Amino acid sequence: MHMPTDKIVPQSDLYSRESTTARTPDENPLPVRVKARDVSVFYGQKQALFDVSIDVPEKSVTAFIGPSGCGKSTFLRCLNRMNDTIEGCRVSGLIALDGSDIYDPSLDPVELRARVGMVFQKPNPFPKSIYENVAYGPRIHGLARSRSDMDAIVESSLQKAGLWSEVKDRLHEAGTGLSGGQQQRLCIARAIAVSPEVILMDEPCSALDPIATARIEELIDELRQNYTIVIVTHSMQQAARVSQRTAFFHLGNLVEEGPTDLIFTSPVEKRTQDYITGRYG
Amino acid sequence: MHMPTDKIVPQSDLYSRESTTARTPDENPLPVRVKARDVSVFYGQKQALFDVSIDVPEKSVTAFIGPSGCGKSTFLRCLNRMNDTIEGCRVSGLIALDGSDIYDPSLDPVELRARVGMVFQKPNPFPKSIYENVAYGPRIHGLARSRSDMDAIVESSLQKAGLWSEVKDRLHEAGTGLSGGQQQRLCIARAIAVSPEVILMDEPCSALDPIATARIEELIDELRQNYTIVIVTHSMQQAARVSQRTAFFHLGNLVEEGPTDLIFTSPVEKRTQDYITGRYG
Amino acid sequence: MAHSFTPPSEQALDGSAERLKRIRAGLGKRHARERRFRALGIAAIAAALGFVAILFSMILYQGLPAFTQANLEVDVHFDPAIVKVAARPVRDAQQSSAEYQRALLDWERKVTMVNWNRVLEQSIKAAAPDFEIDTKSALSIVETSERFRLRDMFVADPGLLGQTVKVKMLASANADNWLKGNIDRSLPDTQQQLSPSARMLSDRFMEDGQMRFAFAWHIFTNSDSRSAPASAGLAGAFIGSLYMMLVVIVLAVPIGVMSAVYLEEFAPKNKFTDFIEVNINNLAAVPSIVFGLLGAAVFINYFRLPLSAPLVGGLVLTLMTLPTIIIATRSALRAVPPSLRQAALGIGASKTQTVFHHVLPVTYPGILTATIIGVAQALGETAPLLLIGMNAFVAQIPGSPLEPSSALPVQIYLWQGNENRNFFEARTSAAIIVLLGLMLMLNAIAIFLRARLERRK
Amino acid sequence: MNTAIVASLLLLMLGFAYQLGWSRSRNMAVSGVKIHSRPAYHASLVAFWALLPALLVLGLWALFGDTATRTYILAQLPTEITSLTAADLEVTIRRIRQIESGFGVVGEAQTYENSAAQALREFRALTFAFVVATAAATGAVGLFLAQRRINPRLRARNEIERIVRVLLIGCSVVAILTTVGIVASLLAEAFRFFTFVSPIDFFFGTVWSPGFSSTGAGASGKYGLLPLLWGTLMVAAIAILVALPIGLMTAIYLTQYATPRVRGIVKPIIELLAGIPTIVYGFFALVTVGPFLAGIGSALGLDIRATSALTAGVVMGVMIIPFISSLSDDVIRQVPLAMRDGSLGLGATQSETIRRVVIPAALPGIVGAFLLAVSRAIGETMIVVLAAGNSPFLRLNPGEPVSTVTVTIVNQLTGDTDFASPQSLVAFALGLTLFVMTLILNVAALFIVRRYREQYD
Amino acid sequence: ASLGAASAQSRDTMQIAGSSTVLPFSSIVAEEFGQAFPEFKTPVVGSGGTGGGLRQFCAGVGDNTIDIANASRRMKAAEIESCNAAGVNDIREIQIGYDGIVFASNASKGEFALEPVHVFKAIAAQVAVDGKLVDNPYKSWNEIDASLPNQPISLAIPASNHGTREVFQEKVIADGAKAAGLPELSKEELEKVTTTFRQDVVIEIAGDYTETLSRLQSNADTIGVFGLSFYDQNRDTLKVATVSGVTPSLETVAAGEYPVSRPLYFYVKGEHIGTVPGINEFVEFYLSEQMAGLGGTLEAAGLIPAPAEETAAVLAAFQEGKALTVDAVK
Ligand SMILES: Nc1ncnc2c1ncn2[C@@H]1O[C@H](COP(=O)(O)OP(=O)(O)OP(=O)(O)O)[C@@H](O)[C@H]1O
Ligand SMILES: Nc1ncnc2c1ncn2[C@@H]1O[C@H](COP(=O)(O)OP(=O)(O)OP(=O)(O)O)[C@@H](O)[C@H]1O
Ligand SMILES: [Mg+2]
Ligand SMILES: [Mg+2]
Ligand SMILES: O=P([O-])([O-])[O-]
Repeated sequence: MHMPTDKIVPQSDLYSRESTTARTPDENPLPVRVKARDVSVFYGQKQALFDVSIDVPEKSVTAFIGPSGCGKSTFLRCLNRMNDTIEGCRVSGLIALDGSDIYDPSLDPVELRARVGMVFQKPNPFPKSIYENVAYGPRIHGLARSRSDMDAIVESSLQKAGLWSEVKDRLHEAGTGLSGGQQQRLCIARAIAVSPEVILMDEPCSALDPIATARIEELIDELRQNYTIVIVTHSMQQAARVSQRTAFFHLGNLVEEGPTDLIFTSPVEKRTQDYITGRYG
Repeated sequence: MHMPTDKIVPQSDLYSRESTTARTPDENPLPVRVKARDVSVFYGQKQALFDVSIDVPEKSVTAFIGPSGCGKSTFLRCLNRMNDTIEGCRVSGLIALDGSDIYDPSLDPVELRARVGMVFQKPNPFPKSIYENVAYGPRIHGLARSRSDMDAIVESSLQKAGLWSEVKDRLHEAGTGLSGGQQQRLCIARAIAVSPEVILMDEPCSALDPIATARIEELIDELRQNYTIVIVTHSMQQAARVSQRTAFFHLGNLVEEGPTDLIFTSPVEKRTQDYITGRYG
Repeated sequence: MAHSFTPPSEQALDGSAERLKRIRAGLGKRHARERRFRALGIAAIAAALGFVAILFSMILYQGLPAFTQANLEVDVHFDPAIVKVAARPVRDAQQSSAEYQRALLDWERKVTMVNWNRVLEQSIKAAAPDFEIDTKSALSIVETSERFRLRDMFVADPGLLGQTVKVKMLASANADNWLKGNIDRSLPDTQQQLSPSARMLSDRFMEDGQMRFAFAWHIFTNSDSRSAPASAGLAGAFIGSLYMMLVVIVLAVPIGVMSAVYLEEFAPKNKFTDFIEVNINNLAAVPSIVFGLLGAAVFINYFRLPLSAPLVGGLVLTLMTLPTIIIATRSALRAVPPSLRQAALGIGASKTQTVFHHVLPVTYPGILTATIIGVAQALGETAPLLLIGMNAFVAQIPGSPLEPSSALPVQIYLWQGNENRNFFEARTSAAIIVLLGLMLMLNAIAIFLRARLERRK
Repeated sequence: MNTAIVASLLLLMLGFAYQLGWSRSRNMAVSGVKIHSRPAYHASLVAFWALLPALLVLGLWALFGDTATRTYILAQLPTEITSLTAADLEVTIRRIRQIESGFGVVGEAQTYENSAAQALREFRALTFAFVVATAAATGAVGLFLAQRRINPRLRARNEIERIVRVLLIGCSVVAILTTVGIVASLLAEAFRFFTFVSPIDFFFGTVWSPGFSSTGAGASGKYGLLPLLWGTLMVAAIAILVALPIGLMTAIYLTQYATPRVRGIVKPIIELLAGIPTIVYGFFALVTVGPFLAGIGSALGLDIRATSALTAGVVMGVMIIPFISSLSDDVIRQVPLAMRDGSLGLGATQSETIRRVVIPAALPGIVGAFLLAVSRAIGETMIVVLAAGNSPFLRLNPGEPVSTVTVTIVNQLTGDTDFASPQSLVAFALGLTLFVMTLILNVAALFIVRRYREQYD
Repeated sequence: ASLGAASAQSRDTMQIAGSSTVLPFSSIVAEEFGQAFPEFKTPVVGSGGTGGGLRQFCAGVGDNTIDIANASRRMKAAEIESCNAAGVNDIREIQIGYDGIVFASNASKGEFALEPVHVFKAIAAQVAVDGKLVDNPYKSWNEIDASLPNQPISLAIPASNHGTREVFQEKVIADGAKAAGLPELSKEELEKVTTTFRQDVVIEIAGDYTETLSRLQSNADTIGVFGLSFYDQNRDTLKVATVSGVTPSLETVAAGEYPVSRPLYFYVKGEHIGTVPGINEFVEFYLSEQMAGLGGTLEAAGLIPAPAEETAAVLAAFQEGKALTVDAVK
């Protein structure tokens, strides 16, 4: 197994390099927000991701699909450096947000995570009130000047997450007392409250019932007006329903990436084809 | 919520009652081995299964599919009374194996479980040697007269589980040292060793990689020559690949049941249709 | 299209029928073994519960009688013929405060010098006018400390001179033993502690109601006493224990929680943290007596902290309690779902913020319980305290953690070794009841708080 | 007094620095510049940098001030005094310090002593003023430099977090310091002991008879460890024989059979046993269990003493029951449910599942619990002090009294022995032996439990 | 290394530590002293045994060292030397009275009229039979002397960590050995014979007298060695033996008739007089008629008072400021 060097491509090459992933053609390219080149990830000695290169376009939903253990979550976590918090995890290659390397030592990962928000598989509200759940991010980042400022942020975030009408009378009750779907929307509101530029979602509906799932999917569709969204899902149906672009991972490789409709109808790669038609998984 | 009475249908009615589940037509009925009528299951106050009636035919694979939490595992565990070991779980209705009620107080669940074997989602070999893992069942039931008898049972079980060639030189090494797929086959061998009549499998491949999965699927196909098999899976593809009959569960109800090819191509119920085409799940 | 039930074919049954027969043959024995095993489990539990029951009932049985003690109520005449002291000094104008204090102290000394035993003796004799009794025997009925009570009464109110007041006096330990039957009543005079006349008089007082058993409140308000064993109490030891607990709480909780936080949340996995971990686990099991040796060598000999001081006891117990708190806090931290940490990190909280804003608050119930249990353990510890001089005789209630004091378990140890066995055997059990009561209370508080905190989540 | 002055000064500085830092960074934030860290972090950082140098200065003085003072006193003394022997010089310095502190000395103070004391008094006042001034000055410098650093890009939060982390590490190091303290204090005194008695005689001697101090036979006493070790192991073995079956079966029944209700009632009651102070067990053994066992013994025609290895062992066993039961309870419940289901699914009865699958799977954990219980039994003191009979002989009969290492430590340190003699120093050698024994047991237990844990994660 | 020095600027509670035999007496005096002298705090009386007490006493002069050490034996030259080395030069010795050591059996058992030689023959590992050393053959007391009861030999003696053991050794065993008709022995041999006891009949008690008492209760045949005051408090369960025909009592011990007794002491640190308040008063109070005198409080608690003249001499020496020197104890 070859050992990773932290930077295998000099900075200057980043924009000159094209993503080499097999891709289905794309007619109307949107501006790129996140650019990854040759990203490899190691857990201790074990390599979980192999030279992944991808461009994530602005104000759209990009879905990562693939069989279990193929590295979807791992790659997603690279995008806001949540991998830093995992013991023994090393990342090589380059990832840039708006053109600047997010693994640059001068960049504070805490600041990065305020710009790239994250929503997790299982809804994980803090064991605090609904208000405090949403207000926490703005508070630690010093985003609100005053009490009323904060109230405004909380309200607008909850509104954007489509939760306001359901909780406005009980903002000071515990966030953990909500139903699963509401909790997940609360987590989305919490992420929105720090006005991130990108929102990462790792299987956000897998713990929810079909009705709550539908509600979240609608919400994602609305959010993409304002945010760049990356979503990991194990359900091809969901990817088809919510995303504009889809990336298919397999055994740590990004096999293919392109507009969702094309990926599902005419993939370039045989493996993608097999997966989509249920040969495995 | 209505409280269950343990027997809502008198014993005499069992054979006269038809399963009322919506079902796609079946042309070549096989003899029925397990018959369930109006089975409801409660976890404490919560009802997890509602009046499930089904017939499981001999020497074939019956798959239970449905979204997460719909009660597939719960129903499977009713078939060998593994639910008895769960605190606060109550079963009502009737389940018969070869025509005799398995919930009859005179029936010993220990004996029943020797006749209805079980393989679990995560391979769970005992922390003993491979040999001891397989010999465990025959030993506690006193099935082997002699040492050589036991050796024969172990060998034939491992052979049937397609593991013999891989482990015959290290029978006395720990079973936990095998790979995931091998462990699962060891668990199958362990179940076969007591020569059960029915084998229940609860998502036996969900912890395995695609190659190991394929290996187990092959094995299931072989086993159905001799055993009646019921398998729970969350993958419709898997159900399609291995089973002859499929039962679709939703929210604790058995929605529809019938020959696999028919269920997947022309289901009777709208919910089945929706699920299969990816409207939810 | 219906499935009809067809029994499996005959041939198919053959093998399996044979197999079933074998299984069935073994079932009886197997179920019998199952029942035996289960009975063993029940027996074990019964044994354990039996021990609890025996222990508690024995101690209650032995200790409860000690909570009542005989009291003698008699008329005390402050006879001017015995109490011969000048009037209490009054402060005159030119006198400085210090001079006045001096004069007052002199007067008090004179009051102390009064032969109060004579007053006691007269009162006792007056209570049974027709009874012949010698001075020594008469005085042996009441506790020797009662003479200081009369003095204190007089100092507080010199107007008592010449007056007669009813005073309830504590019977002596020997009289109490006699009246309770703690000493064999049939023994000959030579083996009795009280003289025959004193015994008869005590009985007589008991009959005519001047002597009565009453609840011994002084167990809770007095310190230990050697010269007046009947008046010995637990207050000093209790306060000493309280100070030690305070020290433990103030030091062990923050240090313990902080090191747990470091080890669980921040520390990289390396040889050094591994070493700390092994070290802490080991410390949790180091015998308490070794901590006593440490305390004697480090705090007493090296740092020259005072002997018998609750502060030193508290420090030793802190070191003992630390590992308990660290281990419990760590397991509480480990139980916090990673999703909570991810949630905070995911919106840009730093590691420190994540831990202190979200993770730690969730573990409060666990930390609290661990603290209370650790403190309760420390409260009951005896052996190390013996090595740092906490087994001193202290007649005063300590005013600060630096003043000498005893501790509850040490007091129990001292009392169980007291030479007046007849009296102190019950008294020791009484002290144990108090200590156990305290323990149970602490545990109940832990359970209660835990339940409340967890409900709030 | 002085401490109060210094403390309030420090507090004042802290408050001022915080306020300064806060208002400066706040102004920046209000003026619309995007600042990296929130004002509270800047403020804390300034406060920290102001406090640290001041504390350092004070700390240095606390460390070296005494030496400096001593040097100063020496400089004040006439040469004929300074040329005295070290011991006499020490006495003189002590006297001067006492005169200075107002504690006073016995006998006439010499003129040179008085003048030295006077000089010392001035020196103290001066140095105190100087130290406080230096502390304040360095604090001010720190404050000034720190507040100058405030700018929008300063990563104040990161710095504060680094400081917090250092603090956390500091707390974790306390555990190590404790171990170091234990080892150091035991080693030093144990070495002194081994200058009197050869380690071979100590570790392999079969006679424990330390002699007594005043006849001068002290050094020729016999310090054989083996009788004590034998007693220790015998008591521990009896305790384990009582506790292991009961504790293990209790844990098995409660985890595998009991309904949550029964478990909820029985478990806390059994754990009560763990909360009872050992002195209480000791007393219980002495007054209840001992006589009871002796009674049984005489009924059976066996010679069982009231205070014996058996009495202490049985009672200690009762004490250890909850220890074994809750540790085993934990490890049994850590055995994955899948393991149990696997066995039940094959048609095993519950007891077969427990005996053949659950217990073997939990065995390493149970062995770990067992080892920890052994180490606890070995280190237990008070029960043995009261109930084992203190008889340091190699005897086979458990009905006879024995002595243990822990008890001997207490006896040798609280007895009448000469303090610099091997009689009392031996306690430290014993303590060291005990520490090493329990260390080995604990590390073995840890090792086994860890290996076990790796299997299932 | 002097945290304590800074914290305890001036101490106003007298601190006493030492012998567990003297502890009850000093505790009683301390308590009464606190009552009688409201201007002083009640002294604290620590335990720790004679050796432990002297160790603290000799740690030096100053706030964090004790003022008075109780001792159930006289201070030894080595201890005085180390005291002096630490700056404690003004050691004042106070002898407070005597302690009687008695043999007592379970009250239900027969009378014992012991002689030291009986005790020696009962417990020595080797005794003389026909002028030759042999292993001790005696099983019951009446085999040693027909006047003693027919009762199995069993004796609970204080272990070597107790000062009492020393007295037992010197006043009983050494005397008994002289009368036991031993053959001519070298000094070493003699020491061996007088310090080696039979394990099967001797119970060494390292704990306190309560433990001895519980031995007697569980095995009624055992004879225990007690302090006189302990025996006195438990007369209901104990029966005392005469030694050399004398019944132990306050009178016989004070008169010097009862052989097994020892003087009790405490030592005052002269350097602390005048700095820790109340030391002079305490010593005077201790030695006063109403405390240590005949018929005084301590007598009731089991101390055997010294004759009045002796006490007066001790007090006078104290007030003169006479310090104990190494020569005095040699
Ligand atoms: N913390 C970790 N330490 C070691 N290996 C890990 C860790 N996290 C993930 N892996 C491994 O990395 C590979 C990719 O994992 P990842 O979680 O990214 O897969 P995934 O595509 O998200 O799968 P799923 O659909 O199951 O969530 C897997 O083989 C997994 O076992
Ligand atoms: N031990 C239990 N106690 C209480 N409720 C339970 C228990 N086991 C299952 N349930 C509930 O019963 C319902 C059916 O669960 P079951 O495990 O049978 O679902 P499933 O179809 O197997 O789902 P999955 O695909 O996730 O395994 C669920 O709502 C579940 O929460
Ligand atoms: Mg994932
Ligand atoms: Mg399931
Ligand atoms: O404590 P002792 O009296 O035996 O020295």
